[in-house]
Amino acid sequence: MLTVLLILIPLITGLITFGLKGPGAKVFSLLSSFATLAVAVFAWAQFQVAPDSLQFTADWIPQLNSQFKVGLDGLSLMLVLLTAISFPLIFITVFSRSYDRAGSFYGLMLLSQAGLLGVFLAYDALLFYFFWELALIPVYFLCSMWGGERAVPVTFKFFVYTFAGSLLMLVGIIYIYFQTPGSFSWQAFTSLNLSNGEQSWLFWLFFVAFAIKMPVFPFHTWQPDTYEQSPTPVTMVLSGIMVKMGLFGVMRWLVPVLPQGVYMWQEAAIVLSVIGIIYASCIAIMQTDLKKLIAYSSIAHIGLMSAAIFANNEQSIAGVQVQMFNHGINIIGLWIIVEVIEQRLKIKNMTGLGGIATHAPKLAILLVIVSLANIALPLTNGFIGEFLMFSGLFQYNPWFAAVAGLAVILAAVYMLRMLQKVLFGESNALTATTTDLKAGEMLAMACIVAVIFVLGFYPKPLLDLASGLGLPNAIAAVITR
Amino acid sequence: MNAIITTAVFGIVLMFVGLFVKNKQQIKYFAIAGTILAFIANWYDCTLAGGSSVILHGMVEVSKFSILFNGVAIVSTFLYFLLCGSAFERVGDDVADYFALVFFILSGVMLTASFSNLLMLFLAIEIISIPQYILAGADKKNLKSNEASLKYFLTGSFTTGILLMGIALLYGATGTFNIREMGLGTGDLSPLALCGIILLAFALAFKVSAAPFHFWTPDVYDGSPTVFTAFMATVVKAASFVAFMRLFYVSFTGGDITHHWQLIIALITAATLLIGNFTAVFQQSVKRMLAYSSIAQAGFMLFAIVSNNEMAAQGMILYAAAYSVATIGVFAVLLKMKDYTFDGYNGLARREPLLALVTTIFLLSLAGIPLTAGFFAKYFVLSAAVQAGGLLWLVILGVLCAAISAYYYFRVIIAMYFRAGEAETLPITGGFKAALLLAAAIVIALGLFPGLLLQFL
Amino acid sequence: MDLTLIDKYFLIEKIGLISAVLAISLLIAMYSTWAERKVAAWIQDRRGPNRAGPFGLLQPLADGGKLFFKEEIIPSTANHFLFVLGPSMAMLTACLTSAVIPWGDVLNFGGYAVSLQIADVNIGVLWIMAVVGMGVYGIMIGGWASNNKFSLLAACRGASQVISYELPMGLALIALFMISGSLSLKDIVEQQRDGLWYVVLQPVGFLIFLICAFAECNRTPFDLPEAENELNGGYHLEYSSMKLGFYLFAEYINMFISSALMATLYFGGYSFPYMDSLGLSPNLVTILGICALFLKTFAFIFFFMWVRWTLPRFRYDQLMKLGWKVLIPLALLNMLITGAVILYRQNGF
Amino acid sequence: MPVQYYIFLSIALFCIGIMGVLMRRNAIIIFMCIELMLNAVNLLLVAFSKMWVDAGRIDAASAQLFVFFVMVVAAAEVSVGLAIIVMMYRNTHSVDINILSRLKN
Amino acid sequence: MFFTAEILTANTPFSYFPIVLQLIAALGFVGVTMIATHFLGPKRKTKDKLENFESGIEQMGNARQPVAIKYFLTAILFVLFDVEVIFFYPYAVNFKELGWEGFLAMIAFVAFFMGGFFYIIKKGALRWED
Repeated sequence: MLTVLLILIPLITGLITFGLKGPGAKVFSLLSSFATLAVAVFAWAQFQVAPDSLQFTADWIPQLNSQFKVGLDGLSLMLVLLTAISFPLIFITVFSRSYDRAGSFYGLMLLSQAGLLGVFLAYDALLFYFFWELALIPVYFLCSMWGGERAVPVTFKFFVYTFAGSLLMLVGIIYIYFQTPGSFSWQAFTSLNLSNGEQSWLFWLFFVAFAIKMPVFPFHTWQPDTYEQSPTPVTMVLSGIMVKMGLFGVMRWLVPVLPQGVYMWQEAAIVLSVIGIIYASCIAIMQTDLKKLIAYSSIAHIGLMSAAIFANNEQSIAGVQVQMFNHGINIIGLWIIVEVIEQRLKIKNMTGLGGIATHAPKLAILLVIVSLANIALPLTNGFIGEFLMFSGLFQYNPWFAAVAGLAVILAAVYMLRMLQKVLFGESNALTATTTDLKAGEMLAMACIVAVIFVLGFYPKPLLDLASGLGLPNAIAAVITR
Repeated sequence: MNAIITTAVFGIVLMFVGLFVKNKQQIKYFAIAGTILAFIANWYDCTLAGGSSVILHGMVEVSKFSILFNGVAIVSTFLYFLLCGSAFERVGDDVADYFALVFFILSGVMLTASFSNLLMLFLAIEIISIPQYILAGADKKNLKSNEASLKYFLTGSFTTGILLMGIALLYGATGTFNIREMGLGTGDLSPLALCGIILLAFALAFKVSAAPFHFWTPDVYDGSPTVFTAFMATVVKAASFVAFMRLFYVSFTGGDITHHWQLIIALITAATLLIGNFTAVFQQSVKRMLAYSSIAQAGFMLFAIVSNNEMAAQGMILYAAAYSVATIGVFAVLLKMKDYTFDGYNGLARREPLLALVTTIFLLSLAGIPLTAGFFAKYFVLSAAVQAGGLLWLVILGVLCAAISAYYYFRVIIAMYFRAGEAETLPITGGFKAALLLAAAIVIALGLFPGLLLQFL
Repeated sequence: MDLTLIDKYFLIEKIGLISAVLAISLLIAMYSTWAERKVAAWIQDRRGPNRAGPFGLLQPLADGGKLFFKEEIIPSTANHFLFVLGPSMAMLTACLTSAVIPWGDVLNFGGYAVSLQIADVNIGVLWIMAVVGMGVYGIMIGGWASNNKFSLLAACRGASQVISYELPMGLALIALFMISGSLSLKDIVEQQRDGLWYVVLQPVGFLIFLICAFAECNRTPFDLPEAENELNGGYHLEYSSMKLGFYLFAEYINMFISSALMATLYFGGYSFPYMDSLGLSPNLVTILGICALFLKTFAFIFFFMWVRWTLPRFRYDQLMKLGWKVLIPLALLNMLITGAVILYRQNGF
Repeated sequence: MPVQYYIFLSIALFCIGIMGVLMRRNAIIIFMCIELMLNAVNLLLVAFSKMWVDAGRIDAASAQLFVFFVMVVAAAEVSVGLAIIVMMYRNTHSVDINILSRLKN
Repeated sequence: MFFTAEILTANTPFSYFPIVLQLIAALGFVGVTMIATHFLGPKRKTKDKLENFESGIEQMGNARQPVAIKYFLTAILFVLFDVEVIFFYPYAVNFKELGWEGFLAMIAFVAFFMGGFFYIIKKGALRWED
């Protein structure tokens, strides 16, 4: 029941929020997100004790034998926690802001949260697809309506990309459905023995859908523009959680269902991912726009994660899981700072910035911490995941690991360059007006930094979730193959 | 069968009501009452458990499918009257006659799901078509309406000729008009039968406006009075598909017969998808866009015919319901707009948030986004095609076209929500809004639980 | 159909019969014009034609000759082809209706039986209805081709009149067929030979048919298409010479055929009372039958003329009102009552 | 006569009708061609009906009934179609269907 | 040698042969007469003679104007009602076998017929007075 509650709370409160006005909507949605967080934490606790109690099944479409089947395992719990934590943080950050038509804004945010949670929880392919799209639609409206001046075409591009991709996935789902004894359940899907030929082309139907969402080179073109044009809270959702949908999809639905397909194409997928890493990092270095820089850095990070998934061994998979959580936290932190800078100075271009550190020391310190975490400095949360991924990738093929390793160096280059340009150097008339973080922003950042350090020093809870304890059996099976 | 009789008789009653009742509002209420009556009659049919209280002489066959489809058609018409009924009087003075004609069409629509004799197929199609010719030209002084009417009439009756030739050849080959007694065998077909099947396929493809026989559709739908286009493009279209599917599913299945026509229909499907979607992208008027989108949607409904299996029947019902309700809703809002171009919708969300919201829901449904009925409609027909096997290329083409279709549906959404403007509308009553909400609720409910409808099958 | 089945006797028989029927039709039509003037004169207390031959009996020949030798004028704005087609069509259809009427019973020539009916098809009445329906083309085409406003108006009137009265005519006939159960004229006559004349069983039907026959022939009081004092002669205003003659002849032939048809359908055709109980030789009975039929026919022709010179012409709206609002419902009612009565007598309730 | 004669005749008529519809520009002529197509079908149906009667089927009359219905429907089409053409003629003073494409824009 | 009578009573396409003969005869008669009169009459054509006759006044415009819609309406109604009448023919021939059941069906048909009839009267389609 807890799992259903996780979806229902944001869904219902989201619908209610549409009817609320201004501050009411703000407060209500914040409360709702806390409630979700509470349930998620409670589910975590429950998970330690009795993992099996978190499954829930009900009839949905008897004609198709499709069920409302949700459940939690380590992988999904981690992402559920990430989602549950992120939304309160986002709401706190923007608490001081007042959005036009706030009811709709917060309502759509909560709906997208419901969709995301649904994606992570679904154990029925059709249900999964359902939530996959449900997460997309609110985000589409959020970006278009509250985004920048080019938001409409940019977001539409994003929408069509994802929509087309997911439709291909739908074809794949339908095809596999007819190979099963008539069931959409994950168990039925994973226990199939599809021929190599089938797996080979089915792989691409799924892969394209997930690759667009992650995004992996060359399906990434929607991403920088969308991140740039979206309102920052939405960008946080997009980059912090939504891209994880793609990674999650690969881990939950691609690798276990089509192990042979993955085996056949893993090299290609890794090559694409690695190209993406290098490509995105290089562009990030050249970037002067703050938001785009972070967007490209995100592509690079995701590329690494995707490469690690397809490397497909115990370490890399565990690393990806840990990193999914940490990357989410870190990038939200980055976006909060960017949001603050953009809010205060109405400027996104780094060439106009500089010397903020002297005027807003707290901001500067926090940005440095988050940036270093993003570079995956030891003792920050980013380190452990990245380390596991690299070692996994190295096991698969040292050359790939070597090339991907460049990414760490490049990441350091562009992040430090960003810090230097924004925080240090000569301050100008504009940056001199910078005021430091306000209470709400401070609170959100404090939480993030706390998580960064706690997990940096003590990653065991995450690793527990990632390894063994909740790891889907099928993944384990693949790993040992 | 009772529903069909009730509807037809009620149409006649309405004609006479129009002679004595001059209050157009009352006529509308009367017509709405008629749909309710038809629904009750259909419910009564349902309780007869597949039998009939009327002697049918093997011409008509009452089945679960037909009763369910009749229900869908009646409810769609009910919604249509609720939403668009007041627009009838803007077309001309003979409001009661228009309603009566719609009732006649409805009775033909119901026949399409239950005919078991080619004669009834022919009659059903004609009962549907002839009133439409009149409705298309109802705006007598408007040249575009005249043009639509004439074009529709000429192409429609030409098609009738081809349909009849197909029927005649089939009769020559088999000696019966009964679709269950055709007995075309399992091996090779006689040339007569093959020609008959192909001519029938072409004729029905005409009626459902599948490419390359679609050329009349945009002009007719665009030229006709909008309120009637709403009906033509929805219930009627679905009915033509049901007739198409019923004929091919019942008579031309078994053995290798399917292979004789499946490829042709598959190619028609592909052409329809491509042409419908790509041309819809370039339209400037929402009405014309909807005309092309109806061709595109026809492409998806054709999947049900190509795949020719049990699931296709479910998909067809669902598609008929989802597509009809959503399109009627979009048209209802369109009828309230003063400007039919995309720009005319600019800023509607600020002026009339509810209208914009329900339109969005309808458009999402048409685009086939989950949570709306349109998703499951597409899902079922695509699944049917996958199940039929050997059509995966078509399915993939279909989903790519679905992605394209998002483009033109979202143009309206974009105009409503993200563009500034003063979308001018006609006065909107509370009742209209309530009816729109009802339609939207149906779309969402079917989008969450398609079983609500399919459980009856 | 195998054409080799036709033997030469059959061919000779039919050709002879056809020639006779056509010739008699034309002759009767010619002398109808004479009779018409005589009747008119008689009714109006005049003498009528009396110069050419005794009692003016050669007058029709003189008229015919005149029509033959008149100049043929086709207006320059007219459509030439249709202008010629119109009267041809009128004449053609007039000549074709007689094919299915049984002019008499069978004549025996030394063992060879000759049926005095050109073609006994089982849908004889439908053939007549079809050909009469074609007749309206003659008027319409002629009127339209003339490119004259009067003609066109007259043609429109004529067409709408003819088609309007075809409906009650058909309905009246249906009541008759319910009794006869056959559409063959021969059968209908034979049934009356044994039983009652159908005018007794179908008085209302006969009345309707009679009125419709007047209208179909464009005879007064329904002669609106040629209302000379309104329309300068109506649809044949622009015609001259034999084309005009054809229109006039066609009208009289139609009158003749209608009379014969009414006699056949409602008055027993070639049968006459006690014909089978007189004990005469079959050939004599047949000949007497022919005479009986012609007697009845002439009576009707006289009736046509009598009405013409007695009743004034209807107005267009009165004409249509009579046809649509009176005759059609009346004919339907007649049909239903006939049906009910027959069924009651046959089955009870 | 063998049924093939009827089949060929009616198919010939049908094709003439189709060609007329496709090639002529006068709405009334097109309309007449359509009627020709329908009547070709009627002829064919009756011929087939006879064929099946000769082959010993008892229910072959259904084809002749079909012809009745075709005629009725054709009449209904005629009335509607002529009304439409008249309406068109009154508005444009032409029955040429080329005018339709002129009106498009 | 009397098989001809047999052929005539049996209903075959052959029964229509005499009608074809009569058609040929009538066509011949009409054609010959038409051609004969064409050559017989004098030909003195003048411009005035070839003009349309409009009671002697100057000709105004083309005669082929659209005529009153009433005529058209009559034609349409005729087509519709005549086709309905067609249905009575097979019924009339067979109605004795069909009995009361068939009669009831026919009453229903007539009721529809009269319904349509009444409708057009009320709609004013049969009003010629104005």
